[in-house]
Amino acid sequence: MADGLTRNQMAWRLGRDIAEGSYVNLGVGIPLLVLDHAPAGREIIFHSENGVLGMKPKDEADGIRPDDLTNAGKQPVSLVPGAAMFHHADSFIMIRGGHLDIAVLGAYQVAENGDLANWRLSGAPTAPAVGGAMDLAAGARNVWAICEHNGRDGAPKIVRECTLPLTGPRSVNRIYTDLAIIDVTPDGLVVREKIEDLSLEGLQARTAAPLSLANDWRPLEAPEL
Amino acid sequence: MADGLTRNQMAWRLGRDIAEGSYVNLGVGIPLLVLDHAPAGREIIFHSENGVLGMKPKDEADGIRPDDLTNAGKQPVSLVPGAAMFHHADSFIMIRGGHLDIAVLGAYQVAENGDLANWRLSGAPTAPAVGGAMDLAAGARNVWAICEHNGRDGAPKIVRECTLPLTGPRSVNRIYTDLAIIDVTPDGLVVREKIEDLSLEGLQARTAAPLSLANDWRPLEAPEL
Amino acid sequence: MIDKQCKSAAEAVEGIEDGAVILVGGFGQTGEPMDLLDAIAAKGLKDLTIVANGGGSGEHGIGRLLAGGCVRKLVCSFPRVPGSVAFEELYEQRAIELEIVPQGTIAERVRAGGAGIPAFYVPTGAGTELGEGKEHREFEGRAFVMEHAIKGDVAVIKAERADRWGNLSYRLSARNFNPVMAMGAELTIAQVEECVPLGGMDPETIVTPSIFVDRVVEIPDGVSNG
Amino acid sequence: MIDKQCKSAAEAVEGIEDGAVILVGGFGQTGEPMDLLDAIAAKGLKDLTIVANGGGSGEHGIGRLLAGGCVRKLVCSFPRVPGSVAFEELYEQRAIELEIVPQGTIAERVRAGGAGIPAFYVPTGAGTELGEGKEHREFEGRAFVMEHAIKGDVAVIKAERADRWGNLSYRLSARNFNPVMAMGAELTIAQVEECVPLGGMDPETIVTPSIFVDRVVEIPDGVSNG
Repeated sequence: MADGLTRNQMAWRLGRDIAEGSYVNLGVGIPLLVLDHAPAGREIIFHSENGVLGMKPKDEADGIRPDDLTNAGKQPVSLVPGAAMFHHADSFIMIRGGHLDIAVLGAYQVAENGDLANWRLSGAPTAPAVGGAMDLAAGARNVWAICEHNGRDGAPKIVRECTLPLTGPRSVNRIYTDLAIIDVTPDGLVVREKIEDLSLEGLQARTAAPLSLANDWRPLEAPEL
Repeated sequence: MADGLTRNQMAWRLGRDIAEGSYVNLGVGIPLLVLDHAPAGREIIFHSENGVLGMKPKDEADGIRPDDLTNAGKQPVSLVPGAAMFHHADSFIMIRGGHLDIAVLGAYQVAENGDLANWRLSGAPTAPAVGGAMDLAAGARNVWAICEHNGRDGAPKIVRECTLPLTGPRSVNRIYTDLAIIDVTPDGLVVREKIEDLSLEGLQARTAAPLSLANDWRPLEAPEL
Repeated sequence: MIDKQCKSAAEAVEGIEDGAVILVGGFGQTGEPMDLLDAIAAKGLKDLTIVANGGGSGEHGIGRLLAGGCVRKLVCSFPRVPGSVAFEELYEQRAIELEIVPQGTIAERVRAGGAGIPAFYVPTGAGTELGEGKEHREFEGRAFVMEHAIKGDVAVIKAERADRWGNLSYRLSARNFNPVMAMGAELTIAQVEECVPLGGMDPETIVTPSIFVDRVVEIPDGVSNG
Repeated sequence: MIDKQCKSAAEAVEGIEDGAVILVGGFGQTGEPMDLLDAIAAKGLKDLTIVANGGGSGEHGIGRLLAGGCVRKLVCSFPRVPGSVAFEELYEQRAIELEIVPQGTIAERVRAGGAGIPAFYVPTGAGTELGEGKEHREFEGRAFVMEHAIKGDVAVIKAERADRWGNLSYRLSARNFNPVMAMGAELTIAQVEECVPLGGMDPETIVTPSIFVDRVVEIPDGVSNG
């Protein structure tokens, strides 16, 4: 089986696709790794739903008490010059009102029509917990899902129809996995990049929805991290 | 005919009834005179819908350019210690959400059930203009109307039913005029104060809705201003 | 490098088209983005819808747009003030469409447009002329009116200070409608009295975060470059 | 003289009754008003409804209210975090009612409660489990869910600084839900790290104006007087 990207490499690769000047929210889990691997020298403004615009990885020298400034995963962060603070209702104006260019979200399942399931495992005995996932799925201009191509049991996360409870219908535009970058289009799932030594057939075998390969597809690559 | 209060005296008298700690909006016209005649030494917090909490009459020594800080009538004002600034949507949270203790509004007509008409004269050729009057009538905990008891033509402003377009139904709790202070109650209009040498019959003759006199009524008085 | 700063009011208003819905900040002349509005008037646009608190006064700003015949419809709470000559002439001639909206409802409709909320209910206007023809609904025995979001193609606003990302702060009651309008449009353009270097504004006291702002032009008070 | 300052957390929470709906600020432990919540727990109240982003963690704050059996219902977006032991035990025993609300919808429902808006429409949750059973409506071809205002009997919040009128400012992301909860209740109580003399706060940078605040208690960080 072809070696895929690590989580850090997936986050690094996604970061290359964020245009300068973009306003981007990062969900908890793999998405938050994008903050650590954002392209140097490119101005990207990261939003956190708890009232932060312009966060960067924690710089211990910033003199801010760790509890006073966190990301959505409650981990300490720092601010870039140009950052702004606001309250939760204003933060979700940004999210729900379509002001974010991109929301990067983790995924349990993504369907070929862009349906996203990332908040609840059916039949789990633990209490459900949604956080801001549904607001982001419904509100951001672009939703990029980032997840391993297959679960630990090998089950494909990219499916014809989600069997898990939805976070939002027709939300996802693009999927970043350890094996491929896949666009959700009106004509179905289109592979933009894939691990070079994995054939389309090999990728298809690990995917539960039909894929087509873009004519201008490129190899999915990332440096050692 | 008994001499009534002047506009300044009406505003002064109304000010005596505002409890310390009250949050009070003043409409344009006579209501804004309350700011000039507020009781000295009593902390009352005046709200202006254009984003000001804690205004006081313009103090030329405050160093603020007159255009940078105005009341709802676009006249320059100053700030008291403890003042706060905010935008229009937040300002109307205060109004619509029932956070204001009192809105003092001018009136063309007040009906015995508290209906208020103060924004438009029927048949006027000029364009209608409502401002924040309907928000205040609908949202403040108490609406106090302040107006001359009769129009220039002698027509009573306190009526059984408003003939002018309504600003808000059942809005007004209390009416301050040059002749009397009248509560709007479930049992009808109750005169709390009246010009001492005007009989109830005399007052009734100038009023188009039935009045009753409170047992503990007092003379309506104000100093020379 | 992100740089939302434009060199002139004329450059800042490039691309606005006939028929645009334009949200305008200000309350009276306080906080009204005069230079941007004059630059829009200078383009000779037609059929604009202006959403603002008032109908302008004098020969600049909304007054100039109205006098220039640029405006098909005015959505506001208070069109008549001393000096609103342009509006009054158009109104008398029935040459302008007027939608009167209570002041708080304008603010909330624009905020809703910016917040992804298509409609909401308010008590304001229920039982009055301005509620007539609108959908009503009772909650807990009280009548409410359904109001729809207003979305602008463009917002033109005035602020005191900006950085090159478009973070904004305001001065005293010149704040008024400006931060609200900033949230409600596809393209938000701010004229500011002073641009400061990035990092020169305290993150805690920025009123309009940069995400709501697309273009900034520095026009010190009393200096028009429109 | 207006003075909203209380001498202790216990004094600040006087009068709260069994069955109260309590809005709580904070996101994780950042900005959570621990001392006020501990003081409420110490009263041994019953049947409270708590509206907050999360279900608390550890032995203070919401965690203590839950562990103390004070809470009948929790309205939140994210009840499970590391350390949310009290909540998880109650949930497993079916000893607590749970209403999961998307984070932005909680904020907006509470704001609406404070703003005199009984209901509004959002796209959030449409086509999902959390939208089921709610009234739906289409606007411009898209499905929206009607959400109702949440009104609190009490809000307990944390701020950095206050004056005796109750004006508040916050520190960095400890702002979060606090200004929103402050607007949504009949009785709003703030614990603050520092009280300053009236006039000691810049009117331009006050985040929560005093009109939304009823009681203030100064509790420097790390000093509990609950």
